[in-house]
Amino acid sequence: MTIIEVQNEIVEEFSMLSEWMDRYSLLIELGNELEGFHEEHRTDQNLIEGCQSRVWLYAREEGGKIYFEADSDAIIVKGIVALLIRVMNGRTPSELLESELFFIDKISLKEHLSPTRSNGLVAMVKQMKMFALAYKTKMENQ
Amino acid sequence: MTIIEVQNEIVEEFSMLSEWMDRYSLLIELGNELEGFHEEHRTDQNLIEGCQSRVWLYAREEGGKIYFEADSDAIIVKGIVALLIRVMNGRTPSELLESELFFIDKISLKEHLSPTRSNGLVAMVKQMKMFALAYKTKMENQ
Amino acid sequence: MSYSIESVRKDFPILSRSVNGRPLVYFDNGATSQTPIPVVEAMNRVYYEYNSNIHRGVHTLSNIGTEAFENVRKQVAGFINAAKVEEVIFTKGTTESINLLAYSFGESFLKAGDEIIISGMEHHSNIVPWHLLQKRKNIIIRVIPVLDDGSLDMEAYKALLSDKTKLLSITHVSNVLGTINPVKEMVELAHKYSVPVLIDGAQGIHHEEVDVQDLDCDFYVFSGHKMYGPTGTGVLYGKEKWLTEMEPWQGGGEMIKTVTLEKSTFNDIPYKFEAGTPDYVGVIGLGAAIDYINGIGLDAIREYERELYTYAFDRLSSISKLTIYGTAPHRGSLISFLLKDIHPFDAGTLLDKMGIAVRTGHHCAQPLMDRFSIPGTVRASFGLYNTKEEVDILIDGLAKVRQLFA
Amino acid sequence: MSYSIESVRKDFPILSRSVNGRPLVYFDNGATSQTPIPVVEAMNRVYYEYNSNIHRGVHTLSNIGTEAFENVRKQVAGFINAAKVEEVIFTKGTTESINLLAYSFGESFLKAGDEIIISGMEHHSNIVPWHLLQKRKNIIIRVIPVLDDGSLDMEAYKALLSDKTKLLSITHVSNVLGTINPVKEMVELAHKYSVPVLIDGAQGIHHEEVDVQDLDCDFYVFSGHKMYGPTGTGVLYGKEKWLTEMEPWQGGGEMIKTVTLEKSTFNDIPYKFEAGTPDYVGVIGLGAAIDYINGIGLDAIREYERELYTYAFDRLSSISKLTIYGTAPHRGSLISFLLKDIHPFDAGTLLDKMGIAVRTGHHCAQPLMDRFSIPGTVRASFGLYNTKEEVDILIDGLAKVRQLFA
Ligand SMILES: Cc1ncc(COP(=O)(O)O)c(C=O)c1O
Ligand SMILES: Cc1ncc(COP(=O)(O)O)c(C=O)c1O
Repeated sequence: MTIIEVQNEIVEEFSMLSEWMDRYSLLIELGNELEGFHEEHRTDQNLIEGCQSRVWLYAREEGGKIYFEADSDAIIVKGIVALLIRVMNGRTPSELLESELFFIDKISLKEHLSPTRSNGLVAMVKQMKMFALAYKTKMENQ
Repeated sequence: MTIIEVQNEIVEEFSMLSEWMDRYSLLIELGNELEGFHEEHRTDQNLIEGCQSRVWLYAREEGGKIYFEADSDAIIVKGIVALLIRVMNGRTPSELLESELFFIDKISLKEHLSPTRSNGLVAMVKQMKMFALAYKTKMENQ
Repeated sequence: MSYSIESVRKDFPILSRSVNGRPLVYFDNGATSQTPIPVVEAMNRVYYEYNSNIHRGVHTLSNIGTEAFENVRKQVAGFINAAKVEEVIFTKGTTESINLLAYSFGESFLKAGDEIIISGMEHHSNIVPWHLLQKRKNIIIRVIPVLDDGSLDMEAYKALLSDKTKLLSITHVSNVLGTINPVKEMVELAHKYSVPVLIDGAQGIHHEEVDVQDLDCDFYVFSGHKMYGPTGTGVLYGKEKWLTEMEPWQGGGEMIKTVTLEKSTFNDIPYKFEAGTPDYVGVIGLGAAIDYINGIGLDAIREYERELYTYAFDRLSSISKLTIYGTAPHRGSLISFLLKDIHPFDAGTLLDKMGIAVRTGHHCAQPLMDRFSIPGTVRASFGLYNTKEEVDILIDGLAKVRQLFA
Repeated sequence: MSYSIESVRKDFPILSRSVNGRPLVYFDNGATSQTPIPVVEAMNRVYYEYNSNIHRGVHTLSNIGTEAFENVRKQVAGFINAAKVEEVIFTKGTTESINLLAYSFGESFLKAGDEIIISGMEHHSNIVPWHLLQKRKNIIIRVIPVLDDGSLDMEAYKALLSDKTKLLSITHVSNVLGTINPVKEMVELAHKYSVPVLIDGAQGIHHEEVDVQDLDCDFYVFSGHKMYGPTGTGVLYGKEKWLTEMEPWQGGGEMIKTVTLEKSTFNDIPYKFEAGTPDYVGVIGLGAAIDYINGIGLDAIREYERELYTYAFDRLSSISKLTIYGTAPHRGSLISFLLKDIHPFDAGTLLDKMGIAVRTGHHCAQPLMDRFSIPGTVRASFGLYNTKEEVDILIDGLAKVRQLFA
């Protein structure tokens, strides 16, 4: 599935949940289920200080694709992190760089990705694209 | 005449002038006519800095009474200074200390004697009373 | 000694708005209080009827404005019972007041090796200015530890005081724990060593009775926007003897006596410390806020808030798996807590969905968070318009949060 | 490229009031401008609809407020064409902006013996902060002389520039003479010596087109209350490279990254320089003022004001025994003058009786008064709402003043 397709899928899943409680319930579930973060990556270097909550993000490249590991101390943030990883994981740098994240808006979570929020998510998305850019440059120079 | 009587006299003189232009005309005239300031008293020590205009005030005691010399660079201020001298000149310290200046208010010049005005007049009245207090103390100690 | 809460709430139009489809429950008064109509209207009147730059103007509007502005100085002096009107300096808030003091007091009275005392429960605004001064002047900062219940370790405080101490700077009421510090006693102790005392009254001024002469504190600072006044206003009260001796901090405008190209000489207090055009409109709004508080009566407000606080504290205490931070014998006005295993950000986010505004995070008191080894708290802080019904909504809201995490 | 003056005047309710029984003629815009309804209402909306402390809040109101506040930063950046939004720092006014800079730039980049250049026509707010710095750091202040017509002695300026020069701080438009300084040219010259330039735009921002990238100035500062915005607001624009390198000035609140009891580390720009709760309501009002100016169009305003200024200048010039101070080729927005043998205080007082508000005195520029050997001037300063009819009233008023002295 493309980045667009995965986003559409998420939008559809959430569209069935008209109540905010159900949407946040799902987010909390997604947050609780998010796995794959290796403790050795919980370093200051991988930390995105969001003031209200903290996000750790680690990226690696394999076979021209980028894979992310992430975690947060706040579960709602972690739920959104899970969605972002589902959309962004295993993509080529170009795919990532060209991507537009519209699903956040469509599932009424836009407020969490406002630059004036202090939960670290905006910085995380920025950081994901930075990784993409870095790997792209690196690959092109090889 | 007592301090009260002189003030009443001034109030009467001004009461005939219903137009502000006439009142200020008279003030300017009084200012222009004010004499008796000796140039040797134009010192920094006798200066009351009013920011917008400057007032010089000199006081001396003779026979238990206090005599004032004063000047200002602004003519309207000088006119009011002239009125104040007319009221306060040649009084005993006790008279000065007990005096209440009501004429300013009654001739609609109150605004010029507000503490937030920066013309030096409030400070001048204060200074006049300070002189009175100083001479009173001095006389009592003699 | 009591007031009609319904009619008071009508003075605050924002209280009848809804948030996320639910009636707003505003429990973020510790961050900023809401502003009643008379305060807003007092400022509108300035703009529409007599706005003009104050001081030194000869024209009518300027004089009306100057008088209104200087009257608020008298009002503030009365409100805190300052001995002299000139002891009231207008600033833009508590933070600026403390920075002014850290600079001017520091320049005039502190040298390398001198000690100042703060506490472990200070707001960043009462820590960072001292760090900056420390860097510039090499002073030493001593810290009164916080006990488990959120009170200050008074024995430790006494032990810290010495001939080297040059200032005690302490919060009146903790913005995280609600602890009301024994400031009068602390001033007394400090004065035995001739140590002047600065009290950060940001959370104290509108909840406690503040009589600076009775407290005998040397400085008391607070913000207008936390006491139902406008943003951008604040006060530094200081004893005349200190203020007259202190170096000015900012230069410009009204604060001078004379300026030549070579040299400036400075005006008397309070003007020496009020450089530039002051926020006279805001200050006039602050005056209206004091009128508003006096209109209801600070005693009545305190009594009402105390009852509300006790109710909230009791109800929150009865929730299982909820820890309250701050249980000192003397406390009030706000409650910090954590739901077990739930990050404060999550709790705050979900409460917001229910229209309940609480503050979460470190509350600009990171050292205190470190002291209790927590990332932050959820804080409900109360104002004169809050009600028990709103507390009930919070309690129900917390139950829903817990349920979502079940 | 023109606007309806009648409808614009309706936006400023104060303009239809009377003073001393006469319709107000407000010619004191250089001290503070009047505030239009949309600006006042924007602030009322904050207080009544979404007031809440900004930044770091998780609840809805706090986010609405934060966004509104940060949008104004973008707006200001757009208004002055800053390269980056972070280059816009909110202060409480021009004076605070300059003091911030004098402190932080001084701490970071200046040492004993370094020279800074100001001019002989500066406002106290651009003199006294440098005197304070001089006292602390032993820097040397060089002064560009003012020529008889009120322009700067550019040859002298060139001669003052040297490798020792570390800063030029210069007013854009003189608040006494109306001189519009050749700031772009001055920046170019300064940059040849790698000297950064601070422009005091208090009298420039709303009359001139200000494009900080085109001017290439390093800092530009101004006040909200002189550009139809609220009191208590101001801006410090600074190039990123300087701001990031500069020490913070005030400590507290938002400006930190981490705080322990031992040490603080600081946030990025702009927050590093915004300690404490900002006057977010005022800032939102400032945004509305920019909207208001843009709504009319700065070009249209300039054109209108230029015509008004020329009219006023011509009419005042034709009065006998009246001296105008400030006749440089490039000038505008305000006119200073003296009636022969009449003290400015007397003139101002009598004009006030006729409802005409002018400013008299030294205009916080004592060195300039000394330069021209005068105690002060009478200053008429214009805003976008003033009219030729009002100028006529002033001219008639001056005739009456003369008559009273005859
Ligand atoms: C040229 C100039 N600089 C600085 C200032 C100071 O501005 P504020 O009082 O708003 O800080 C003024 C205001 O009079 C001014 O005209
Ligand atoms: C105890 C305390 N001190 C200082 C401050 C800072 O106040 P302001 O942001 O109004 O300057 C606050 C506000 O949060 C506070 O609670």
